Amino acid sequence: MGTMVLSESDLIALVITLKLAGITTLILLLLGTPIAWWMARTRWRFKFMLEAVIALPLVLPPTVLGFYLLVALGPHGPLGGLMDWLGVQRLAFTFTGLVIGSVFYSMPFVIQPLQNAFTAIGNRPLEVAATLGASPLDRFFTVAVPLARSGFLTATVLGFAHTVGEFGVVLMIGGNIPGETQVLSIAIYDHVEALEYGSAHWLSGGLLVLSFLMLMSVYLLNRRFSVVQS
Amino acid sequence: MGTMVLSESDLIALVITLKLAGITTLILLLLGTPIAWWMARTRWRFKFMLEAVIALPLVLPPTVLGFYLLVALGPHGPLGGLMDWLGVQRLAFTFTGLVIGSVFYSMPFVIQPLQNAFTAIGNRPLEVAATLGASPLDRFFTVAVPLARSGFLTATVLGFAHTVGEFGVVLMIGGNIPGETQVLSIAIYDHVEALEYGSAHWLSGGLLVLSFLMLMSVYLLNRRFSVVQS
Amino acid sequence: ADKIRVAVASNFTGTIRKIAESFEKSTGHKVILIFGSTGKHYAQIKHGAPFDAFFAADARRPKLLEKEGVALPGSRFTYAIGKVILWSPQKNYVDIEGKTLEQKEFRYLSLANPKLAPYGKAAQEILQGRGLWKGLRGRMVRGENIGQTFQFVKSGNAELGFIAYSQVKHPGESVEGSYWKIPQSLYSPIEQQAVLLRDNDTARSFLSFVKSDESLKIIRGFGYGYYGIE
Amino acid sequence: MTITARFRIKRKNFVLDVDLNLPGKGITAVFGPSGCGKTTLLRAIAGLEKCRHGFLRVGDMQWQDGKHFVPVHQRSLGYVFQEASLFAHLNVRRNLEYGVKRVPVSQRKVSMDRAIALLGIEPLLERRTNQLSGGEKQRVAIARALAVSPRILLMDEPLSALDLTRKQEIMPYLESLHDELDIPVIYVSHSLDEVVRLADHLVLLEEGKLKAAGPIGEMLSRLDLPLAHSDDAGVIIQGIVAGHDDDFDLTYLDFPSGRFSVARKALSVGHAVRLKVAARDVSLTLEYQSNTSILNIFPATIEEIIPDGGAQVMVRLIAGEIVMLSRITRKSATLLDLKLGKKVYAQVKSVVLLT
Amino acid sequence: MTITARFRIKRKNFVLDVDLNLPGKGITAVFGPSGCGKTTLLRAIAGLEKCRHGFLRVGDMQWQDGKHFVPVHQRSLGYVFQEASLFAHLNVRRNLEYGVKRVPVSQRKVSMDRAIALLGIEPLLERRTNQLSGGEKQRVAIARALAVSPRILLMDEPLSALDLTRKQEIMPYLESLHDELDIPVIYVSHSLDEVVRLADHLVLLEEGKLKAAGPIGEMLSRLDLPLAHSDDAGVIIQGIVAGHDDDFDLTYLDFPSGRFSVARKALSVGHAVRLKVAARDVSLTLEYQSNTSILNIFPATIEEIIPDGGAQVMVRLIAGEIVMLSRITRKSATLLDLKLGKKVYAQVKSVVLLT
Ligand SMILES: Nc1ncnc2c1ncn2[C@@H]1O[C@H](COP(=O)(O)OP(=O)(O)OP(=O)(O)O)[C@@H](O)[C@H]1O
Ligand SMILES: Nc1ncnc2c1ncn2[C@@H]1O[C@H](COP(=O)(O)OP(=O)(O)OP(=O)(O)O)[C@@H](O)[C@H]1O
Ligand SMILES: [Mg+2]
Ligand SMILES: [Mg+2]
Repeated sequence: MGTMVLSESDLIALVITLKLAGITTLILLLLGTPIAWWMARTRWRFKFMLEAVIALPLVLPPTVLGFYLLVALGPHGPLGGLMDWLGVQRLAFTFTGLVIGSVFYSMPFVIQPLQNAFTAIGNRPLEVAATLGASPLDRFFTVAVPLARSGFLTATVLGFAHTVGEFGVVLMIGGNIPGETQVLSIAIYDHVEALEYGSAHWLSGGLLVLSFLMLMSVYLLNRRFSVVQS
Repeated sequence: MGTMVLSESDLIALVITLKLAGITTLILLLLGTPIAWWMARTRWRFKFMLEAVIALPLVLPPTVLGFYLLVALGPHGPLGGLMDWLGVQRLAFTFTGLVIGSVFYSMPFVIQPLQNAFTAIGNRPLEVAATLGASPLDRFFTVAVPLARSGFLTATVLGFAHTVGEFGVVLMIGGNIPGETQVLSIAIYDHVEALEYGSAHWLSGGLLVLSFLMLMSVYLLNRRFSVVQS
Repeated sequence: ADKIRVAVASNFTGTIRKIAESFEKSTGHKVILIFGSTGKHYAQIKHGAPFDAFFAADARRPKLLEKEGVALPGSRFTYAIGKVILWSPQKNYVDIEGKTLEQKEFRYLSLANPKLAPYGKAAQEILQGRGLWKGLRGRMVRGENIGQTFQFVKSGNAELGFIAYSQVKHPGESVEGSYWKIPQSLYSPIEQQAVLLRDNDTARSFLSFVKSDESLKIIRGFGYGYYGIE
Repeated sequence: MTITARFRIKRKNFVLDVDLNLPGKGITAVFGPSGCGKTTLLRAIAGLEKCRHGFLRVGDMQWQDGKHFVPVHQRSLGYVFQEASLFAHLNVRRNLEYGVKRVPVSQRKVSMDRAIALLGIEPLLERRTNQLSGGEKQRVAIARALAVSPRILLMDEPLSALDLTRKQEIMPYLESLHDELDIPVIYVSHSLDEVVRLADHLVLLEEGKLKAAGPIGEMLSRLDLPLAHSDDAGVIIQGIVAGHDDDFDLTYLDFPSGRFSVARKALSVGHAVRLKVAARDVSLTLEYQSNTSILNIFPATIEEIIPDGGAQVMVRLIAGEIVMLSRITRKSATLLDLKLGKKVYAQVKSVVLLT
Repeated sequence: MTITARFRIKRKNFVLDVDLNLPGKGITAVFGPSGCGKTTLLRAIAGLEKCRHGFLRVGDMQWQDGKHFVPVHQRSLGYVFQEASLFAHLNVRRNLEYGVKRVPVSQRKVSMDRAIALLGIEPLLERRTNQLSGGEKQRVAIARALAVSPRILLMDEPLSALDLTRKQEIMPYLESLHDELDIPVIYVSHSLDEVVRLADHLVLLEEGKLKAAGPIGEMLSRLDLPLAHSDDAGVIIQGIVAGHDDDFDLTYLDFPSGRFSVARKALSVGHAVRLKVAARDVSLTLEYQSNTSILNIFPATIEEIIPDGGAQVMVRLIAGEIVMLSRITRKSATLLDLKLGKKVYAQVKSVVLLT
């Protein structure tokens, strides 16, 4: 198990991982926020079905989900076919594909906390903002979003961390191409599988420390700006 | 490939999965609720560190996390050693071990939504309950819990679904022993690996439908009892 | 009747099931098969997994176990020799000499991770032999194991890939698509070895059964080689 | 400029069904028992409560007409909610700024500093909203609504958590709003005292229906309305400042049929004022009495006497051109042998100067 | 039985530092401007606000003494919060039941039905709390606090969102609480009117400090306190019911130095009552005047005259054994040549019967 210095490819994997998690989280927030907002506000009768659908990807093991995504993205799959028809590059084994897979898989971790936070706000602050001349979009950003801060924090942390640790989906549709789609989780996994425990420990340890520092700063920052409930 | 009826072991895996997810969710709620409550109420300066620690298991790829758990629970690991010393059965490759691993891994999905929900309640309802003669425990159950309903719902759904879909940790410390620690996610994975796509499709489809129905009923029920915010 | 637990590399799933079936029929014992990656099985066995025998996908891990005193000395033997083919599900895509590798404008070539899987190592040797290893770097997608490697090709996301002959060869059926059966001389032999982990009669007799002619026929039928037999 | 509002809003146990014509100037009080629909009406005017066939026109602004519906944020209004409604994520200053920032500079007529000073919230500006007392919150909410320089001000019991001193500081400002800004104020209140003090116009609601509406003076002296039987019943008299008495710090107010002396007010001679004369402050004598501490005594003729509970009667008097009400015991009425047409002297113990 | 309370609570810009001795009976009003610490005091008494060296004894119950601190839920109290505070997850009925259920049956003295009837919330019982108007919420909150049959009732501006009619229905009940339940009520209010009507005892707070405390009558007639200069200044007079006049529906109330006639009340002869005589309702004459609608006229002697603003003076009178205040203009005082020791007649236009 001896000590081993991290290889260059491990470092590249780290960079790719952070990039993937960052982009995925961003997209998740951009996509999840309006959905969560709509779900928190709508009185649509069949909302409960949509809620169930959103949580659904979770129940499939990630590798299997990745498998189905792979099939869907392949030339015979619906998405792959569509891509071909549109003349767009196919997504399997590309970074973009990774992002799509991760977004799909981590969606519930972002939507659910946001939806809860938006629901908890209630109508009153939005009504007040309206009487003060704020348009719907304006009051969404200046009232709903700040009041839902803890929801955003949770969504971001869960979304980011889950993407960093994600592995099955990413492995399946990423193809583990070093420098492109090899992320840290796969790199660590590879080390463990190859009995290179030393490298695995180093990588895992580094990842944990890094994540801990990141998470800690996020929570620390959060405390500073937190809305104290009375 | 063709169609294949599900084997007996698949059905057993389903039962084990539901049992695992059920027990894990229960433990998560029992364990997570007091922690979340404490975190929502405390003014402890270093809370942010604990918050970071709780989210930490997420960033490790599940298989790797499982590997470390395995090492810890194994005969040479600290926990395994402790167990041996106590004369208790070792936990690796047992159902109990699975539960421990799943609880550990899904913890943040339960604690975070609960903590948010508890924070959102604020002090006032609890103060009111106190003036009406409710003891701290009483007001926790009769005021905090019902008002945090949506948080509990999210915690339960995320915790349960994530455990059902979990795979890496469970594979590693469970050992995939049919009839004992083989859960559905691994069974599906095995089918996919063995190129038995027919069985894989059937199992995945069944799992999805089942989960969808469960989730849907949960959300439908939720709607009926929901606290309308004004 | 006894019950034994046997850990088997995923790529051998179909074959061992057949063998175990006839073993069970003839002896009345029960064989519980646990599929998984050889790396994981190795880690689990070292940490006390309750397996009686281990069928690895390579020779390295069984040797290690023997050296570490976990496996029973002298029980190790090669139960099958993997054959590598270059395969594409498309007809007439791969020519019988593998010139396709130089000639075709494929986007992705799938192979198993050379670090983890012997089939990957073999693929690496073949490509290196033809001086293609460096040039194809960005076009190679790597499966964590041979099963995944196959799925990359099968789903059409990679046009062709180095897979195990056993994955497309089913007893009594002709192989779909087009392939190049690679001469054994181009790569070091993929010895899949088995060891006994616990000394008991049933396990011993199962290992003997695997060496029997009846089993041999099954193994060959699935496209594996055997010592001295092409 | 007037306000025309027609709403029909159905709830499970309640229907608001009103058709109103309110003056587009001054303060209109909406008055009625708890649950009669005051808040609902205000919300409908603000556009927070939608109703399909409503109609709303505020001056030259058509805010609602059938399908045409101007969304809340495009209506230039200030709204003070009945319950504390400060933004929890902003401190006091930023709560105030929230509205101001959204008003084009050219339309800012009330400066934020002015609103802050008026409501005495200067020391609270950097506080979080959960560190305010009930009354402090209410003051911040009023300042926030004022600071957007609205074209109409909707206030739902804005002064309920304020003490009298504070109320008396704010009220004149509200009164002056229509002089300075010329904006109508619709004001919900439970306190008839407050209403009488503030309002020019009164809307009486009962179970979601309009019971009566009209100028405050008229409404208070209408014996068919419950107001005339309340403790605060009385009349409003228009007068002008006739002069001041420097020795005794008094101000003389002339009205068509006489002169009132009141505690000195800083008003210039000729200024038009409104006085409220409460029925309970008016006693009657048969002869003119000197040697009394009451300064304001007017000859009057009895016009109407109606019972007001078992023990009391309400006497409607004509003093010259104006109407006054006097609430006395039935016993006194009998002892004094009061009847229609009889000449009496109305002794007014105290009056309230409204503007 | 008395209530002894000593608290020192520090906040960033505010310190509450009081040492109180309140009667353990009747209604004690806590009065003071917005932000003076009324809510903080009430919270401290309830145990919601903790302070290290506080002391609190309510009758025979020692609730706080140094380290000894009885937690809120073990204090038998009813608390009406200043802001709506109904449980959002329970409907109205279940909000009421929440408290009742936690009271041992043997200690239930106020039935829930009674509280419901009193506050007129019968039709609201099955409603969700977000379907209530402001006043309805407040009524439910009061009913909920009453229904726990507390040993002390703490009310933070409970009537602020209620209309006069409703107030007048609830007040007598609150008044009767000490007859029936013998529990002290501590009552925060901004409305001096309400305070005067309700309270037996008054605590005046100013910037977190006790300014004065004492029986209401004494406090109102103390010319050194701001109360005496408010519109509601006056005196409280103890009397007993002497008889009824069936013809005129009047009740006669005797007090040590005379007799008041008031609108008939359903009180038996001999019943003790309290009357409030407001300073603004008392006019002075030099001679006894007949032929006036004022029934209550008493000879009195001037004891003190102090200025009350530039235009008015407050005259303190002794009528027999009792003190009265009269607010008149300085001009009248001069015209009538009022000075200490002069005999005058106090004409009381109206009185308020408190109990
Ligand atoms: N959480 C807090 N942090 C800091 N200061 C506070 C907090 N809550 C209240 N205060 C301040 O303490 C003082 C007393 O507040 P309190 O609520 O007791 O006033 P109050 O007399 O009830 O006023 P009101 O009549 O307006 O309700 C006020 O100056 C207020 O600004
Ligand atoms: N969301 C709702 N759903 C159903 N009924 C409601 C709802 N909100 C209010 N009501 C009812 O509508 C009626 C009018 O309510 P509104 O709030 O307009 O009364 P209000 O005149 O403002 O009373 P208050 O003086 O008590 O504030 C009340 O009977 C109330 O119970
Ligand atoms: Mg209202
Ligand atoms: Mg207060």
